[in-house]
Parts: sequence; C-alpha cells; structure tokens
Amino acid sequence: MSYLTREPLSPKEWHREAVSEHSGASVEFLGIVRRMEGGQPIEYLEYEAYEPMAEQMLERYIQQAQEQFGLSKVYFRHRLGKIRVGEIAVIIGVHAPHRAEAFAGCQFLLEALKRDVPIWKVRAG
Amino acid sequence: MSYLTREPLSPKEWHREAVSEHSGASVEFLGIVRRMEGGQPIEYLEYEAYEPMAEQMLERYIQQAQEQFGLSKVYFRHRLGKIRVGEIAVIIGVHAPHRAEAFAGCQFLLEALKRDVPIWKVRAG
Amino acid sequence: MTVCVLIFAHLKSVLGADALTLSQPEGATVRDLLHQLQEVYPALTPWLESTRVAVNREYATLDTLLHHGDEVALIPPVSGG
Amino acid sequence: MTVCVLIFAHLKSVLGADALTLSQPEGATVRDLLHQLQEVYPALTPWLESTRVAVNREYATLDTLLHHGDEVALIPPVSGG
Repeated sequence: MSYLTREPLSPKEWHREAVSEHSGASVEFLGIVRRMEGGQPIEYLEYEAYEPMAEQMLERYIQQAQEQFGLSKVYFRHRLGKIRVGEIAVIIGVHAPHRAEAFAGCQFLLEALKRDVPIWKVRAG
Repeated sequence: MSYLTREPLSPKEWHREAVSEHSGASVEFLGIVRRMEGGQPIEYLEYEAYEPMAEQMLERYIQQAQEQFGLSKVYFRHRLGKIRVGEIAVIIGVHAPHRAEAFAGCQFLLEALKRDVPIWKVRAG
Repeated sequence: MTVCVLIFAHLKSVLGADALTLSQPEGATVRDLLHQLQEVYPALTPWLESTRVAVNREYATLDTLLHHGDEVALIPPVSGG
Repeated sequence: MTVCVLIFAHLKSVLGADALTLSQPEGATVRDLLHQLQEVYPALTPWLESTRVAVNREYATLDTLLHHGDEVALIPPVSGG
C-alpha cells in the first residue's frame, strides 16, 4: 500500500469505490495549497518525505484509527513534489457507521500526520 | 437557493466548482443510508420536510457558519423522498483557510441540521 | 380569526390530517391552540412534550401570540441527515 | 561499527549533505552520535532541540543503542498536510 504519490490527487478516486452497507457517515478532509504562505503570495509548495518511514507510520496510524473508531473504510494519500496553489496536498477520507466516529477518525489521522509523519514543506515559490 | 432536492446527490457536483485561493482546508460530510435501521435490515428510508421553513433555517445557519468560522465556501444539499441503502441523504461541504475552522464549520452545520431543521425520516422499507 | 396548522411526520397519523384550519379567539397564544387541539385530539397528548411549534416558519414559544392567517406548524423531533 | 545518517528538509543545507556514513564505537547511543555530529557540524546546534531522531524508521530516544548498519534519520519538525 502506498500512501505517498507524486501524481495529482482527486477525491474522485476514492468516491469510485463501493460504499459498505455499514457506512452511515463519510468524512473527507482535503489539504489544499493556499496563495498566502507565511504572509507571502506563492505559486507552489514543494513537499518531501522520508518515504519508507512515512509509509510505515501511516500504515500503523490507519490501523489504529480503524480499530479505535470502528472505521469501515480509510483512504489516505499525500502528494509529494511541487503542488500548485489550489491543488490538493492530502486527502483523508473515512467511513464509519455514525458521524461522531467518522469525524473523530478523520481528525485523529490528520493530527497524527501533522505531528509525527516525516513529510516536510521544503520550498515555496 | 434550494438546499433540498428529490434528485440523487453526488459530491462531484460541488467538487466541480473552483477552489478559492484562500481555501487551505476542505471538509465534506456525507450522510449515507445504512442497511440496519433501528436493529432491522431495510432497503430504503423516506424523508419529508417542512420545506419553506427548512430552507429558511438552513440559509440562516449557513450564513452564521460562514461568519463564525470564516468559511470561504459552503455546499449543503439534503435529499427528500425515498433514498436507498448506500445512497447519500445529505452532503455538507465547507472550505476554510485552516483545518480547525473547516471541521468546526462542517460539524456546526451538521449539528444544527440534526437538532433544528424540520426534516424527518418518515418511513423505512 | 383563523390559523392554518401544518402537521408533519408521525403526527399526521395521530391527527389523521396533514393540515387543519382552526378558528381562534383574538389574543389566543400557542398554548391556547395546543389546549384546543388536545381537547379535539386526545391522542395527541403523549406527543406534545416532544413537539415544538413554529409560527410563520420560526420556532415559537407557548406565549407567542397568534394572528389571523398565521401558518402554525407542529414539529415533532427532527431526524434529518 | 558504521551507521548511515539520513538528513531531511532544511537540515540538508545546514549539514551540506543528504546522508552521511559515520563510524561509531561499540555501545554508542543516539546521544553519542548527536555529540559527534555537533562537533563536526557546529551549525547544527541551534536545530537540535527541535530535531527528533529515528533509528530504522522508528522514533528513538537519546538512550537508544546503535548497531552496525543502522539507518539513523534526523527528523526536523514535520509539516505535512
């Protein structure tokens, strides 16, 4: 399973998958590159990762989220390389039986990403 | 503006719209009809609404959410009539500069819907 | 004066109607209207505690004054989403 | 023994390298390795407080023992998402 990619991301990809009969709630987070970064207008951000460690940590956090929040599906992709303003840097999509677990599971993965997963914004231009 | 529809819902519709340069975070909630409802397997749920009041309340809550959380975009659709298992009953999509406001704004609208907006599940079959 | 009362969800079968037109004395409040409804439809009583009332598409209180032509709605607990 | 040290993000320009191969005495810990790096690269000092260390792709502590062939990584504050 690869959670990292250099290709453009689209939420279409995971919406194409079938919905489980146990899924009553879907929550999707998109992280998007903004025009203003650190008070300056930019055209793109460039991301790099310590890829094998990032993949391994994401795998573990996703398993933990599935168990802890009873998620019936998780879709996680982070893009690396140059990402232009308005393009998607990360997609975190989860399904759960009910809304509270879906929101909690999605936010758990996002906070784990922001805190621990070795991915960096290395350049803005 | 109509937030209520009898047509099938798809998140594609709001993803087609352009992303503002101020949007750094997008959060989307989908409410999906589950197989089990009240402990019984079902094929569909049927929703009705007090439509003019529901539209008016949604309009007001959306304006409040935009101001309170600084949302740069809100997409809200609730489907009425028969909705089959696996189909979408509601889409709440928001954009904001940062993730915390995007999650808070989406959850604010979902809780307002669940608490106050005159829409009912009237039948399961 | 007369007001229109809209009925939703399971209250339709409790009252056997989607809408009623009720005649009310001048100065009647939401409380008075609910008392009148309870007398005519005793089956409504157990549902009233969980029912909210809207007047002209806004949630109202028991003290809200009614006026000729008002659109009153009985709102059972909502279950959208 | 030797270990490989991987360097990420802005630390690459601080150390002028993407990766180093360092020779360490038997029994060396992450703390010993960081001391050695600081001596060779004094410019690293102000960054060390915010830098975490991973050994073989797991976050390690200063007391983690190093072994021949370990993959050590200097992890500055992450900024994904």
